[in-house]
Amino acid sequence: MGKISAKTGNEAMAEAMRQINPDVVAAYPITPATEIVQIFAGFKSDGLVDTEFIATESEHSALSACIGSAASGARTMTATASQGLVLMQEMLYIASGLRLPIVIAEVNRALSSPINIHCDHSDTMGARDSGWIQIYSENAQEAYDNLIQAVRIAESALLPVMVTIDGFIISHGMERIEIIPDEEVKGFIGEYRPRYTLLDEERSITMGAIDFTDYFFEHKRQQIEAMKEAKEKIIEVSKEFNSRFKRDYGLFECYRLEDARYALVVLGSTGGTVKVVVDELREDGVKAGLLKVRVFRPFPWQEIKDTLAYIPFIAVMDRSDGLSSLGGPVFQEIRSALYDIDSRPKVINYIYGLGGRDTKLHHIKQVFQDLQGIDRTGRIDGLINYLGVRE
Amino acid sequence: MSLKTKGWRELPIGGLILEGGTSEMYKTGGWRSLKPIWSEEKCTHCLTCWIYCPDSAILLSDEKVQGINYDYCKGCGICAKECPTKVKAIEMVEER
Amino acid sequence: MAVRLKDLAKKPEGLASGHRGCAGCMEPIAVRQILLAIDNPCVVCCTTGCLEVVTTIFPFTAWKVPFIHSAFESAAATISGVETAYKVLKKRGKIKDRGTKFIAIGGDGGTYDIGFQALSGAIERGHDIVYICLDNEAYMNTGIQRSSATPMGAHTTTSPAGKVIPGKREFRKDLTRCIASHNIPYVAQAVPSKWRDLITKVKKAVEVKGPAFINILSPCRLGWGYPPEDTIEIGNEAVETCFWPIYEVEDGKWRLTYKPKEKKPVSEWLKKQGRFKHLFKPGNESILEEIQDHIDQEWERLQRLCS
Amino acid sequence: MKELVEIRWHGRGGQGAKTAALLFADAALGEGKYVQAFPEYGPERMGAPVQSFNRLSDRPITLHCGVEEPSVVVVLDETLLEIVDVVRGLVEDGILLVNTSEIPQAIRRKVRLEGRKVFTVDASTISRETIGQDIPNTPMLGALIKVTGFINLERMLDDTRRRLEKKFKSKPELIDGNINAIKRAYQEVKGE
Repeated sequence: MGKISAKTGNEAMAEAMRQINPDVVAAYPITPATEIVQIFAGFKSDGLVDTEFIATESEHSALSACIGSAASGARTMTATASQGLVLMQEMLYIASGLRLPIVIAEVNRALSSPINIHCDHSDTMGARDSGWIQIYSENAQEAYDNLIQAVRIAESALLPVMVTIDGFIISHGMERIEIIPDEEVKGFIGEYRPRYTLLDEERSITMGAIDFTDYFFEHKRQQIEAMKEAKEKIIEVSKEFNSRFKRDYGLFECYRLEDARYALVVLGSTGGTVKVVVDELREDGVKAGLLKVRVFRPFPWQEIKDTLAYIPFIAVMDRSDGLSSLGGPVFQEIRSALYDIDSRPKVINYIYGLGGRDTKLHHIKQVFQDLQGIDRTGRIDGLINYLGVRE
Repeated sequence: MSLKTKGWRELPIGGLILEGGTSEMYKTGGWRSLKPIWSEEKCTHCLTCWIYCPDSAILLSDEKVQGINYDYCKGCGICAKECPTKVKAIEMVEER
Repeated sequence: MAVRLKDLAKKPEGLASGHRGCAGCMEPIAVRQILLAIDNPCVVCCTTGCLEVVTTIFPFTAWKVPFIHSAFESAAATISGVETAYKVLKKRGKIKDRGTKFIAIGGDGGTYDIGFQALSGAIERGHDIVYICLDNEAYMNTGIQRSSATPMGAHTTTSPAGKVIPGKREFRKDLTRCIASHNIPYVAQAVPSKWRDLITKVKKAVEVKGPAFINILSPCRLGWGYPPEDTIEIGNEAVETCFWPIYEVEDGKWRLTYKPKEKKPVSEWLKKQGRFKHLFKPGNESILEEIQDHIDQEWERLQRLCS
Repeated sequence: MKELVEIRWHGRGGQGAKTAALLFADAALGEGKYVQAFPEYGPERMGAPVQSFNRLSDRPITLHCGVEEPSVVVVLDETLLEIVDVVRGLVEDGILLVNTSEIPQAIRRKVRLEGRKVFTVDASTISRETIGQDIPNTPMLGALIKVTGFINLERMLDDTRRRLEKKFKSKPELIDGNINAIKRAYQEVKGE
């Protein structure tokens, strides 16, 4: 049993970073992730970590420095949010293409314009095809646990990982969390032994060469496969985490789903709010349930398909809109995963919580009521719906 | 690394090239239209041609010029031009 | 001790043959000299650009030293990560201290323009790195577009000499002076045609503790429009006309490392290059004068700084 | 204690509404409770009306939406009573606690509140006398634990001391001042 303490999501992520004590952290401050960098810089100043901390002049350079560091065989982390992640975007693809196990603590925040500092998932959803593993956290405890696991996942899959928390709601909300003793975290993450490094005495490697038409596809094919294989590695790491620390994580969490007739699919902090509504509805005899996606990349489509196949009415909650005119990215992927089922469920989409708009209990209840309405009438009136916006 | 194009399973990850200097397998001599001819008699081994050769194509042995490596020489003519006026040990001729 | 070619010739080459640089390209000449100057192990990081492309076409690499390329604008930041990793892994006993040196090489695009911020940031942070700009005065890799290093009057594909506009209208950015303003331990300008000067400067740059910057003029026969064998001559004449004075700033002290016996008129250098040929048409005399005046002023200023 | 208690703090930017919520959560944690503390983030700077929130429960809290119907409202600055609807959503058996030199009846009239319980404490005066400046959030904590009974006073004092020791390494006098402020407010809070 670890130490119980009250921490904000940012403090929890910074605490995980202290315990990981990476070789290098290169970062640039941005609301609402600034505190992570700030607290970590404090750890460094107080001698609590002996990490080399590079305070770069931009997020682009932060991730570029991380790439140089990871390419040199150093365990490397950073933190960012929103515009910062977007500024890193170019380097995100390079980090994953070079197969560098960098870990980002990411705080979800809306993207400009209009400028907004509050939570939605536009930033990480915009990076969903960048070849990074994405792990979403419901609360500070999950953020802490996920960040520790991320180090192992990245190093075994040789893919970079971003662990996300909802801006302000989790990043600045203080909650009760259990902190694992330092030594046990150290034991769990182990020593990093890089496979290839620029500092190899034996051979001079070249990283970041140019591919013409004769090799690029093969290299991408490798990366595609690595992402597929990462699923098993994530499960392995989660199992070991559970056996040591008694907190069980999968690719997603099922809450009262086994006999559910109505299910919501959601990522992040709203998952907790949905659980409260599910409990209330269950007391009233409504067979409600929740599937909370933890790992969005790689997308566990097969497992999600198998789980949702028998639930006739599903609402997918997206905290970002793809601006594609077909709703949010989670909706599109979940719906696609269910396509091959002969008697496939009815799946509708709710865009919610953009720019930090509060998603209240009655909003979630409304979604379940809408699903019950479809059940009664057999008719879908709105495929894509917008929750909590003034019409 | 073999020149044979490999499938994705056989390639090193991340687009890495796992040893240095593999470009030597790629011969650039075919780019030449003019060919430098080096004269052993005239050469004073000042090494000016060597320090200015973009393709490391001046062959040396014991810090002395031995000739031109035509596998890589692209025929730019810098060596001939920069060979000191009084020496002129390299002459450019048409490739046949 | 003076640098001698006989000594350099004993050393292994850091850049292999078989790269795809144009015949007569100055960049590989510069890189060979840079790597010959460094006696320690080193890691090289390049920006995106001609050099990176022609030396690392998969599965071929011309680099015999560890090499990384990340993106166009990020060589300074990337090498700062490499240097930091080395420092911490050494501190934690995971690697041996081999006196490794960290070299970033960028073109003028990746250095003067898109990578300027990352360069300024990295040297302000004081990393023990050497950043070398191979300045060929335009974006040659993408087909000769103007950069902030392109000299006034030059024709490029984005500052074409047309019927009403005679090439680039603006004077070039004095990057070397910008970098010197960061007050880092070592800053220099060099050209590979003056090989002894260049190699001496690289040796100093790797020896100083903290960041060093060298701006190397790298004539491009394709973009500048001259025959390939003239590369060295064009480089030398840039120095003789004082278009590209070679100097160093060591701990804030400015010093000319070569002073032409007699400053040649810049038109002699310009007329050898296709990119300036429109300037010699009737009606453009004033532009030539403007270019000469600017060079004269800058040369005066530099001499004052160096006196 | 009810299954889930929700508290809303009203203050002005710079008065420590956020810190009060954090301190309260930390103290409640020491009592073995599950806690949340979260501020409301807007463009506000020093002086603007701000809010922060607490949730307390004996069971894990998964709710991550805003607090709509608080059981307790704490007002750090009585001048807010005229510009903010501080009792909005306050539940039927809820508590309003205000930093003021006035008596509870006067405050009840001012906010036109029926039912519920109203408490007052002159936290600003206590703060000036104990800490030397008007930082009402710590004395308000003392009053809050008195009127709600959620937390043990001694435990609260220990936790506060521990937190402040980190914050005021170079100013130990501030730590004692804060502790005394909590104690005095605990004793001086008045209710009706």
